[in-house]
Amino acid sequence: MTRDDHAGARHDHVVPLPIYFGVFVTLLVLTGVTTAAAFVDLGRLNVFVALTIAVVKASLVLLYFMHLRYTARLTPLMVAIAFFWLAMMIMLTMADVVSRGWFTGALG
Amino acid sequence: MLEKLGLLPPAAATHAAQVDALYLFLIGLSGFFALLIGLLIIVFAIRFRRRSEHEIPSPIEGSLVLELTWTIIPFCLTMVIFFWSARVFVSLRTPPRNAIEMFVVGKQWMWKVQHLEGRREINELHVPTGQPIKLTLTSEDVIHSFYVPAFRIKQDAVPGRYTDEWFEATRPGTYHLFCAEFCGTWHSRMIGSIVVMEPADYQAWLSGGTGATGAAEGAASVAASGEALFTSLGCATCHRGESGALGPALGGIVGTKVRLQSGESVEVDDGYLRESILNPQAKIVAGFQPVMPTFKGQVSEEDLLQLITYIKTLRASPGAGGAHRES
Amino acid sequence: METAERIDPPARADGGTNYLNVNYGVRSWLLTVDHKRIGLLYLGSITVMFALGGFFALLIRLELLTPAGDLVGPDTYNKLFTMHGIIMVFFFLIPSIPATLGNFLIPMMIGARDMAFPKLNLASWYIFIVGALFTLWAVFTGGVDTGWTFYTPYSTVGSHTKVIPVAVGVFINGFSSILTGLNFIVTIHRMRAPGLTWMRLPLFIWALYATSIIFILGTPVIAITLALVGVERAFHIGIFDPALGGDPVLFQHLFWFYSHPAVYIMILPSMGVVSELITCFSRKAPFGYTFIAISSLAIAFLGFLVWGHHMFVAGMSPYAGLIFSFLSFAVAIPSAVKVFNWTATLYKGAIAFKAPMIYALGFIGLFTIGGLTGLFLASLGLDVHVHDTYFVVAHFHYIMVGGALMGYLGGIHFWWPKITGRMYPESLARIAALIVFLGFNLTFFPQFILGYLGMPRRYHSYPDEFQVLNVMSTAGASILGIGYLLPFCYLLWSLRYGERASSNPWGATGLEWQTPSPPPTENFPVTPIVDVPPYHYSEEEAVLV
Amino acid sequence: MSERATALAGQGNLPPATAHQFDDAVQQHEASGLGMWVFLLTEILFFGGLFTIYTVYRSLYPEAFGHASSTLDIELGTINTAVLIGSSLTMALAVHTAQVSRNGRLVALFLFATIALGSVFLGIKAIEYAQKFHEHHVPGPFFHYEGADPQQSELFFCLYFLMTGLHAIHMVIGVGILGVLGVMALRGRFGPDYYTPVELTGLYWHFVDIVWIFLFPLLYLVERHT
Repeated sequence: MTRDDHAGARHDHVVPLPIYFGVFVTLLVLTGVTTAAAFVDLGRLNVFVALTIAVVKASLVLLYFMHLRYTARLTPLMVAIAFFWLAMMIMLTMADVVSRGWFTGALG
Repeated sequence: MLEKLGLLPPAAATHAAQVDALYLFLIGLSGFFALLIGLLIIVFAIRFRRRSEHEIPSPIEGSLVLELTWTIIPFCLTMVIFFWSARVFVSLRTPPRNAIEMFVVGKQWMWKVQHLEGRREINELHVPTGQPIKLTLTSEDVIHSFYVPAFRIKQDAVPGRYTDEWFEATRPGTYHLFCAEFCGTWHSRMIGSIVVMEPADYQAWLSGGTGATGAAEGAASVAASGEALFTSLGCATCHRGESGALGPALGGIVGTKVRLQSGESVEVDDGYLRESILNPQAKIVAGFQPVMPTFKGQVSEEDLLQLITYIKTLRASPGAGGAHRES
Repeated sequence: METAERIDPPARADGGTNYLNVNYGVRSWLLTVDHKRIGLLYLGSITVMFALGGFFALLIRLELLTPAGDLVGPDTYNKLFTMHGIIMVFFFLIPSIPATLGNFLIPMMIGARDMAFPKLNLASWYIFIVGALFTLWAVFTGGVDTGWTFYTPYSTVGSHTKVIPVAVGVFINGFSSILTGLNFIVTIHRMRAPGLTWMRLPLFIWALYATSIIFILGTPVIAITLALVGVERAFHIGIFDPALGGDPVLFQHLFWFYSHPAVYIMILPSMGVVSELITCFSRKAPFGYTFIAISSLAIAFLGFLVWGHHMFVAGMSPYAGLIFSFLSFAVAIPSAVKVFNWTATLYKGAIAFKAPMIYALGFIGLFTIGGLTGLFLASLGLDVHVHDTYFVVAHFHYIMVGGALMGYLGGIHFWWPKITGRMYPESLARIAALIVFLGFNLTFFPQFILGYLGMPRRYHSYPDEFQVLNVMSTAGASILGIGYLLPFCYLLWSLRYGERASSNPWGATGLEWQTPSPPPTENFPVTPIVDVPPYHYSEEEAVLV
Repeated sequence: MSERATALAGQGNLPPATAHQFDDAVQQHEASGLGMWVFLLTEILFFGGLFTIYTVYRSLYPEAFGHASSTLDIELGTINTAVLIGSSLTMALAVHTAQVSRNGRLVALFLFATIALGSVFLGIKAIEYAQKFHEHHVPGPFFHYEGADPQQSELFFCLYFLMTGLHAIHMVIGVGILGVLGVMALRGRFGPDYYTPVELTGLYWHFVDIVWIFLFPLLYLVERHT
C-alpha cells in the first residue's frame, strides 16, 4: 500500500478487444430486451425486470469498460460503499413515505 | 417542586408526568456519566501531572475487556432509553378512540381553531379536563408547529396534508401555545393560550355562556357547516348514495378499505378524502369513471375539514351502490 | 527509490529558508500550490467569516436580553440568526479544521511533499472564496431569513429575501468541500511515507479520512437539494411545494441526509485533534488506538443513517421515527468509546497543563455534555417536547462550539509553533482557554433549562418568565466573546514577538515534528521512513525537548 | 524523481512530467485514477438525490407517472440508448489503443468517434426537448397537460427535465474534454507510457453512460404495456 509496495511496473490491465465487443453486443441486446419487456404486462414485475436489466448493464460497463474487474480491491469497495449509501438514502426515505398512512388508520 | 424552582414547565396533561419521568431519568444517567468522566479527568490530571520534563510514562496498550465493557454497557443503557422513549412516543401518537376532534389551521401568523360544535377561536384553545382531545392540523401556507409545553406535545402543521396530536388535560389554567417551526416575520408572535377548564365550565363556554373571547357567532356545528357546503357545492348530485350514481356512496365509508381502479386498495381516512376532493383523479374507486372535477381553489382548508367531518357523520344506507368494500 | 534515513531535526529552524520566507508578495500567496500556504489562506478567510458570524451572534444575544423584540425588528432578527447559522456552519465550522489544519498537516503527518493534487487544492480555496463572496453579497444587500435549514415551502414561496444567491453560494462552497475531501482521500491512500502503514497513522489522519468520506458522499446531496430549491423558486415549479403536488417533508429528508453528517464533519476532525493533544501532553500512546481509529469510521458510517431524528414531529411516519431513533442511539456508542479511551489515556500519563491540553480537556467535558444531551433528543417521546426549543440550540452549540471550536482552538495553539515558527504566550493562552470554557458554559447551559421550559428557538420576542435565563446566557456570551478575542490578539502578537519555536517544542512524536519549524516548502529534506509504531514515546525522543 | 520513473518517462516521445509531490509516474498515475473514482462517487450521490426524489414521487403517484412517461418518444429514447452504448465502446477502444500502441491518429479517431456519437445523442435529446416544448410539457407557467392529474404529471416532467438535463450537461462537458484530448492525441501525446487523461476521461464517460442506463427505463418505460 505504501509507496515502495508498488515497485512493479504498471498493473493496469489491458482488456482484450473481443471482450469489449462482447460487452457492447450484450448491452445492445439487453437494451432491446428491456424495451420489449416494457410492453408486456407483468404487473408489479415490470419495474423489477427493468431495474434488474439496468443493474446488469451498469455492472457490465463498470466491470469491463471501466476495468473495475481488474483493479485493486480498494476501488470496487469504494464504489460499493457509494451505492450502499445511495440505497440507504432511498430506503430510509421510502420507509417514511410508505408507512405514513399506517398510523392514521387507527384514528378514523 | 422542580416546577416551582422554574426547572420544569407546568404539567397540565397526562403525558407530562411520563415525559418528565423520562427526562429526569436521563438527567440522572447523564449526570452520572458526566460527573464520572469529569471526576476521572480531574483526578488523573492531578495525580499524574508531569513532575519532570524528562518523564516518560510506561506505555499502556489498551484493554479489550475494558473496550468491550464501555461499548456494551452504554449500548444496553441506550436500548433501555430507546424502548422507554418509544413507549412514550407511541402513546403520544395514538389518540384513544373516545377522543373528541378539534381542527387547527395554521397560517402566517395565527392559529385558527374550530370545535366540533362549531365554536371558532383564534390563537386560543379552550379545552375541558379529563377528556382526550385529538387535534387535526394543517396549514394554509408554510410549515408551522403546534406546541404546548405544559402538555409536552408538539406536531408540525404541514401544508397539503393532515397531521395530528392528542392530549388529555388534567389541570385547569392558562398555558402557552407556541409555533415551534420557523414560519417568517412574526413567527414569535404566532403564540396563544390554551385555556383548560373543568368540564362544566367548558360546556358553559361552548354554549357562549362565560365571557370568553369570540361570541357564539360560528355556532353551527362543523358537521352542519359541512353539510351546507356539501349541498351548495353540489356534491350530493353524484354522491347521493343510490345505485347508478356517478360517484361512490359516502355513507359509512370512512374507516373502510375500498378497491381502486388500479387494483390496489386504500383505506378511507382524512388524507384520502382530502386528496379526493382536491385531486379527484388520483385514486378512483373501482367501478367509477374519472368524471369528478377538482375543488381546488374553491374550498379553503377550513371548508375541507368541515366537509370531511360531515362525510364522517354519514351512515351507510342499505342497498346503496357503494364502493367495493374490502374487510 | 531513495534510501532515506530517519532524519534528525535541526535544533533551531531559523536561518534556513522555509515555506514562509521562500518568496514574498501577494502573487506568491494567491498562486501558491503549497498545501501549507493554502492552509493559511483558509485560516485567514475563515477567521473573517467567524468574526462576521460572531458579530451576528452578538446582536442575537443582545436582542434576547429583553423579552420584547425592541433592539431590532423581527425581519432583521430572522436574518441575523439565519446568517449566523449559514456563515458559521458552511463557511466556518465545516472548513475549519479540515481546510486549515488538515491542509497544513496531512502531507506532513504522512511524510509527503504535498497533497496529491496541489492545484486542485488551490482551486478548492478559490471555489470557497467565490461561494463566500456570493453569500456575503447576499448578506450585505438584504440578507436571507429562512433559517440555515432552508425549509420549504417557506424558502420557496414564503420568503421574500435573497434565498437564491445564498443557495448558490452554499452550492458553490459544496464543491470546495468535495474537492478537499477528494484530495485528502487520495493523499492518505497514495502518498504515505514508506513504512507508514494504516495502523501507524496518527489519529488525526484517521479522523480526517472519516471526515473526507462524509465530504464526498454527503455534500453532493445538499448541493443538488439547494439547487432544486433555487430552481423551484426561480421557475415556480413544484418539486417540494405542496401546492403543486410536492412534498415538503421530502426536502427535509434530503437536507438532513447531508446536514446531519455535516455535524460529524465538524466534530470528527476536532476529535482527531484532541486525540493528538491528549497523547502528546500525557506523553503516552493513546489507550486503545485501534478503537479510537475505527470509531471515527463507525461514526462516519452510522452518522449517515440517523438524519430522521431531526424530523420526529415533522409529519414523518412514526415507524420511520422508531427506526431513526434506534440508529441514533447506535451512533452514540462510538462517541462514548472515544471519550472513555481519552480518559483512560490520561491514566498513569505525565500530564502537562499547556494551553492546548486545557482546550482538549475542556473539549472532553463539553463534548460529553453535548453528546449526552443528544440522547435526550434521540429519545422519541422526549424529543416531541424539546424539539425546536432552546434545548436543541444548547445541545448543538455544545457539540459545535464546545466541541468543534474548542478542538480547533486547541489545535491552532498546538501547531502554532510549527505553522509560524513562534511560540504563543503560554500563560495568556491558559487564561484565555479558561475564559472560553467558563463563558461557554454560562452562555449555553441555561439554554438547556430554557428549552425544557418550552422556549422555542428562532423567537424574536418571548414571554417574560424566560428573561432571567436569557440574561445569564447573554452575560456568558460577552465573556465568551472576550475569550475569543484574546487568542486573536496574542496569536497575531506572537507572529512578531513570540519566542522562536524549536522543531519539536512539545516533545511530540508525529512526523510533522521531525522537520524544522516552520517547515521548508517540500516539508522534508529527505522522505522519512517510518519504522516505529505510532505515538512511540521513548527516552531518546524526550531528550529532544 | 526516482531513476525508475525517469526511465519510464524517458520512453515516450514527450516525457510526461511527474509532478513534484510524487515519487514517480506510477504513483502519479495511481493517484489520478483514484482521484477520478472518488469524484465519480460524489457524482453517484449527486444524481442520487434526484433518483431519491424520483422514487418517492413515483411511489406516491404511480399512475400519473405511468401516463406521463408514455408521452415520451420511446423510439428516440431507445435509439439514444444504443448510440450512447456505442460511444462507450469507442471510448473504451480509444483507451485500449492508447494502452497498447503509439498510434496517436487511431486514438484520435476513436475519440472523435466518441464525440460524434455523443453529439448525435445530444442532437436527438434536443429534438425530444423541442417536441416537449411544442406540446407545452415543459413545467412552469406554460405547462399544459391534457391527461389526468396534470399536477402530478408536471412533477414527472420536472424530474424528466432535471435528470436528463443534468445528464446532458455532463455529456456536454465530456464532449468538450474529449475534444481537447483528441487534439492532444493527434499530436502524439498518448501512448503506453502515458495515457492517464484518456483513461480518466473514459471513466467519466462510462459513468455518464451508466446514469443513462438507469434513466432510460425509469423515464421512458414506466408503463408501456397499457
